[in-house]
Amino acid sequence: MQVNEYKPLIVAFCCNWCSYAGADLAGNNRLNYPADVKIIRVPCSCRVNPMFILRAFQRGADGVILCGCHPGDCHYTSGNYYTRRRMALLFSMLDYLGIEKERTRVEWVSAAEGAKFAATMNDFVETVAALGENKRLEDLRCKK
Amino acid sequence: MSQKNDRAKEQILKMSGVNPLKCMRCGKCSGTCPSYDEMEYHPHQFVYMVETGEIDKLMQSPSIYKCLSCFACVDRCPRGVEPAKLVEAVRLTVIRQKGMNHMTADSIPALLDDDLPQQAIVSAMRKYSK
Amino acid sequence: MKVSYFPGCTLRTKAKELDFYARKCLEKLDVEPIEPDNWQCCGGVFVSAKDEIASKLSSVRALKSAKEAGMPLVTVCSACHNVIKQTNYCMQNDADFANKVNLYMAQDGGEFTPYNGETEVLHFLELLRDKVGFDKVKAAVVKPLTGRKIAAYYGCLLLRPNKVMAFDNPENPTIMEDFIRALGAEPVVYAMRNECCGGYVVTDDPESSAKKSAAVTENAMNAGADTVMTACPLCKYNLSKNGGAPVVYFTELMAEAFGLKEEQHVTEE
Amino acid sequence: MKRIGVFVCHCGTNIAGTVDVKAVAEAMKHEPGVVFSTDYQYMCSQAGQEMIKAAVKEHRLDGIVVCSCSPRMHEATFRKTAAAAGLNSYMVEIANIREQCSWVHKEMPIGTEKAIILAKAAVAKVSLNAPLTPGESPVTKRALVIGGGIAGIQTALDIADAGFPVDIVETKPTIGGKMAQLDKTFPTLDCAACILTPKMVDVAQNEKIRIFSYSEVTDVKGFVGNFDVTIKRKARYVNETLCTGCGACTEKCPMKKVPNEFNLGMDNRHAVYIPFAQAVPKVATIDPNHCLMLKSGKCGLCSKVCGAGAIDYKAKDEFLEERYGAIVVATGFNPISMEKFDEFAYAQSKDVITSLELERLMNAAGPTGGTLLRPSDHQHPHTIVFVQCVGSRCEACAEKGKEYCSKICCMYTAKHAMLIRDKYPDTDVYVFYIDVRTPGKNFDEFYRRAVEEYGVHYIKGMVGKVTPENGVLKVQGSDLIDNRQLHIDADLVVLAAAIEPDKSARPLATMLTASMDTNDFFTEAHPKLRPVESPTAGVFLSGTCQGPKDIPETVSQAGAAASKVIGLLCKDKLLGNPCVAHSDEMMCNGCSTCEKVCPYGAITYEDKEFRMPDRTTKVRRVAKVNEAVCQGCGACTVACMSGAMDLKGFMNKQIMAEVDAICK
Repeated sequence: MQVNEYKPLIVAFCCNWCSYAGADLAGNNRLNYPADVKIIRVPCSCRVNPMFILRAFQRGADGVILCGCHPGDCHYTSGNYYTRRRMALLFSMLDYLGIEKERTRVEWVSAAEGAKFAATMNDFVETVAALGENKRLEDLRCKK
Repeated sequence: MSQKNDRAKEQILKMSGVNPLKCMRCGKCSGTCPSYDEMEYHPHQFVYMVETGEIDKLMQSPSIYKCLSCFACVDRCPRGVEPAKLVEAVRLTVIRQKGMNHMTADSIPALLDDDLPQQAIVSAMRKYSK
Repeated sequence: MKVSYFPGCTLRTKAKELDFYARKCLEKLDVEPIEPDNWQCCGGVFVSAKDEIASKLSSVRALKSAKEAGMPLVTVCSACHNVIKQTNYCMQNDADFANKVNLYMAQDGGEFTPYNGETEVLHFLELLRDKVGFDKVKAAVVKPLTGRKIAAYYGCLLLRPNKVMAFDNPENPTIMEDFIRALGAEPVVYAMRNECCGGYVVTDDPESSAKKSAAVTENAMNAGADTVMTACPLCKYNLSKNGGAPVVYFTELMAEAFGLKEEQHVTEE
Repeated sequence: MKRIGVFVCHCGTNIAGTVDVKAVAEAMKHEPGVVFSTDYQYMCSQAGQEMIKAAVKEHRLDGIVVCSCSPRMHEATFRKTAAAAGLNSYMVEIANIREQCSWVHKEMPIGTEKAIILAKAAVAKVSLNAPLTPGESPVTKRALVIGGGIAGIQTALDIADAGFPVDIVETKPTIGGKMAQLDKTFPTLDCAACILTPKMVDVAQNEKIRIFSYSEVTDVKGFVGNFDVTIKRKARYVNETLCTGCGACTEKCPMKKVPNEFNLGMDNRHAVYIPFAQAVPKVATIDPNHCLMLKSGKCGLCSKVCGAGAIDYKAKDEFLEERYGAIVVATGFNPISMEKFDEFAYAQSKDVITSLELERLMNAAGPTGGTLLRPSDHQHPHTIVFVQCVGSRCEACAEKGKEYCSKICCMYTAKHAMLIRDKYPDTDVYVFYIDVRTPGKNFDEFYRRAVEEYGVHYIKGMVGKVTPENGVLKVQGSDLIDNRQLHIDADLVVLAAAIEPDKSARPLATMLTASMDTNDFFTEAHPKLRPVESPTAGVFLSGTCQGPKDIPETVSQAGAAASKVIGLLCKDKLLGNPCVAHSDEMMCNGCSTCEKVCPYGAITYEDKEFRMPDRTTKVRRVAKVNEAVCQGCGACTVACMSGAMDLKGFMNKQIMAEVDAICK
């Protein structure tokens, strides 16, 4: 679909109970989204350390998205609330550092929302692709 | 399906924003339509015939002037299909053609009675002519 | 409270009493109606086609002027309300449409700011319910319409499409009934109150609208109504022509209950 | 350096159709640590697993990466394979190249490229894996069933039959649920009460079953094998053990005009009441909203007439705390509100009713004693119109009804139509339908009998408007086959209202951390292979809380849920999740941050002696994780400021390695 050849690199952290299952459901229903999205499974969205996100951007990721259970539905009762608060802080700090807010996102996707997962990924990839490459935090020593 | 008119179909779908494939053929639109008996083709047939591309038949039918735009079919449709918008799009496709106005300014004086509100005339001109 | 007040053409001609009593009552309720400068006819009916732009510009201009004045836009006539509210919805939700409209409007000259559906559109009844409060309406009543059995006729324009109008429950609305109760009369609930009177089709096929209007009034009378109340000049026309019930505007009833009717009369020109 | 083996699965063409599996296997050979890499048709098959075992031995592997379907599908399978080959079962990582790759991408080069990256990430992770041993926890051999309808009743009976104690918590004063309100059941037309009430009595008499009626679950803590549940026993102002159910109080109660819920408000009950004759437990309940004594302190008649002295106006809500090994959810359904469908005039006319109301009108114990009379004037209706799919199969964004098919309406409508024509042959019965859906044993035959033998008029179309006028319901609808609009003057209109999960289900799901779909139905662990288990271990599903179902399906699911519960309660010990948090004492500074974020209270602090480099000892406060309580969410690992806390199986360095592999 993309006119230019530029393919963004997207890292998606998905919680095991809702969003990873939602991604599986998108697969079961054969709902397409770009292959630029690479999923890392974590037990809960609150397992995602800000360091992981910084590392991803240093290593040349163009966008990072966190997916967790809907508020109130966390398998661990309250993990996604921590995520929401932590990421609000982190994302505004990243924005200050020049990583645009559009490159980072937290989205709630339940195990039943395969369609939402695919739609979210399509939208996120499109948004990040429109911004172009992330160079701001990229660690040049990591570059091949 | 000899009377397929794909060009008009595409135009009508675009103009109305309606997706006739959402229709599950329950017939609630035609069950609710207050103008049903005046129409040759009924709301559910508009949906079906637009989908199959039989637009020409619809364009030639007086049914397109019978819709009251009361939107009962739109609100009561369980699938959000909005048949009234299809009727409107077919009618506009007709009256936007040259010389196809269903009502002209000349015919208005005959309509006037003392109480008829302007609103009716303005609306009619908008619905029946370009 | 000040509101931007869109009367519409019919209220300037055939439906003067709808407008006249509306203003009288607003005065009593401490609401100041301010007419937008140079408003134009809303077009009478909303054309749902997405590519119909020019005919909706007059509505957008009224909306934009209300936005600039920082006031909600209040309409009295059901038809104006439907057209303006639907147009505003398109401005909010159809980016392509809004863009095209703004391009047109930019050619109006002067300093241009785009409009994207920011204005709140209120029907007069919504103004009474949500901003003034029916309690206050009730308190202003000096001659309660006790004993009157009034059938509210909603028609289509105020209620549908519900997704856009969000006026009341489209199948079991209560706003007019609550209004009638506030005036001291007894509301008559009947099933046909949200069915179409035949509308503008009267110009093309009077028989069709006669049939529909007759069914409405018959249902209201059978339910025990002595009066039918409406907000729309065209509904009033159709229903009065085709049924035995007296049809009055809601503003007229309100003026009556407020004790404003005897003192003031619409001057016929 | 680890010795890693990579196994790429074709999954028939499921993966191989979009991913060049040979290229993936080849590419992985060059990854650091990989000493063996291959592909195979079906890795999860016996032969595939044998291949893995053989490779472990031959190549002395100590880490395995399987590139296959989702770990939610076969992670457990391959862990067992690893264990059988003598490896620690946690030395396995799965690269999900089916659900998250081949099934969502279309082009082979793109799919292959992504599969290689996902495989690299898995290799990077597994090279940092450490062997893990799960802890053990005991199993409390008692089950909780939430909901006392036919689903809950059947589940409880089956569990009790296997010898385990069961508690039923029911919010209403009696068990029985919706089935107790039904008249006859399709497709055999046996009377609902005749088959249900004996089961209710069985429950009451079963020594293994306790019934907490008029009660609610208010809190759930713990996990599979050991759930700590708080049950609120609402004050019923009648002592359950003393009450004999004689009904003397009910007869004397002066408050007689309370709408009777059991008959859906179509008649009245007293403020002190027993819902119906066969109620279990058969004890009275005082409705505090209507009781004069409770509201104003003036009355006390029921207390005077009660020979057993069971009335207690001072009763208070009580809270019980119980421990259970397993929980079964059986919260059932309700018909949706007809508020947004008033084109059918439900709010305007008493003679427009829902199908459940019709059940009560036709029931011998109902408000009319089983004679079909219309509610407005108690006359016999001669023309009856049934409307199907009211609120079912509605588009989601229409926000009026439900997107799904409610499943039971076609059959119960055929039943109603048939019963009416049988009992009152002078009645004309019309059924407006969109589709008639009859998949079930003897279902279509039943529907055809309604048409062919009983002369029910089935009309393909939908009703658009019902107008009550002069005592008649004017029904306007479409007949799509005849291509005309019909106008029928009906005496009674019956709406087949969509069904929705009970409102108590959503808060309960939150308490249980069990997942729900967008319609508030509980989701099953696997839609096909684990239909009665929730994804949350130890929580099972029975009946319509999982999706619309008729009685036979509900009963079979109830039995299936019971057998799963029995399977769990039979175990003495459960293996826990070894992926738990662990604190590095040397780094911990005892700040208490982790303790505050832990949702399970699994972290405590202890003062511990440390030897310092200068050979002195120093006492420091350090965090300690209770591995039996920790559920492994990882909240503490991120909160920890000194970096002491880490999560086994999802260690910081493992996830970092995955990030690096993906971003290379």
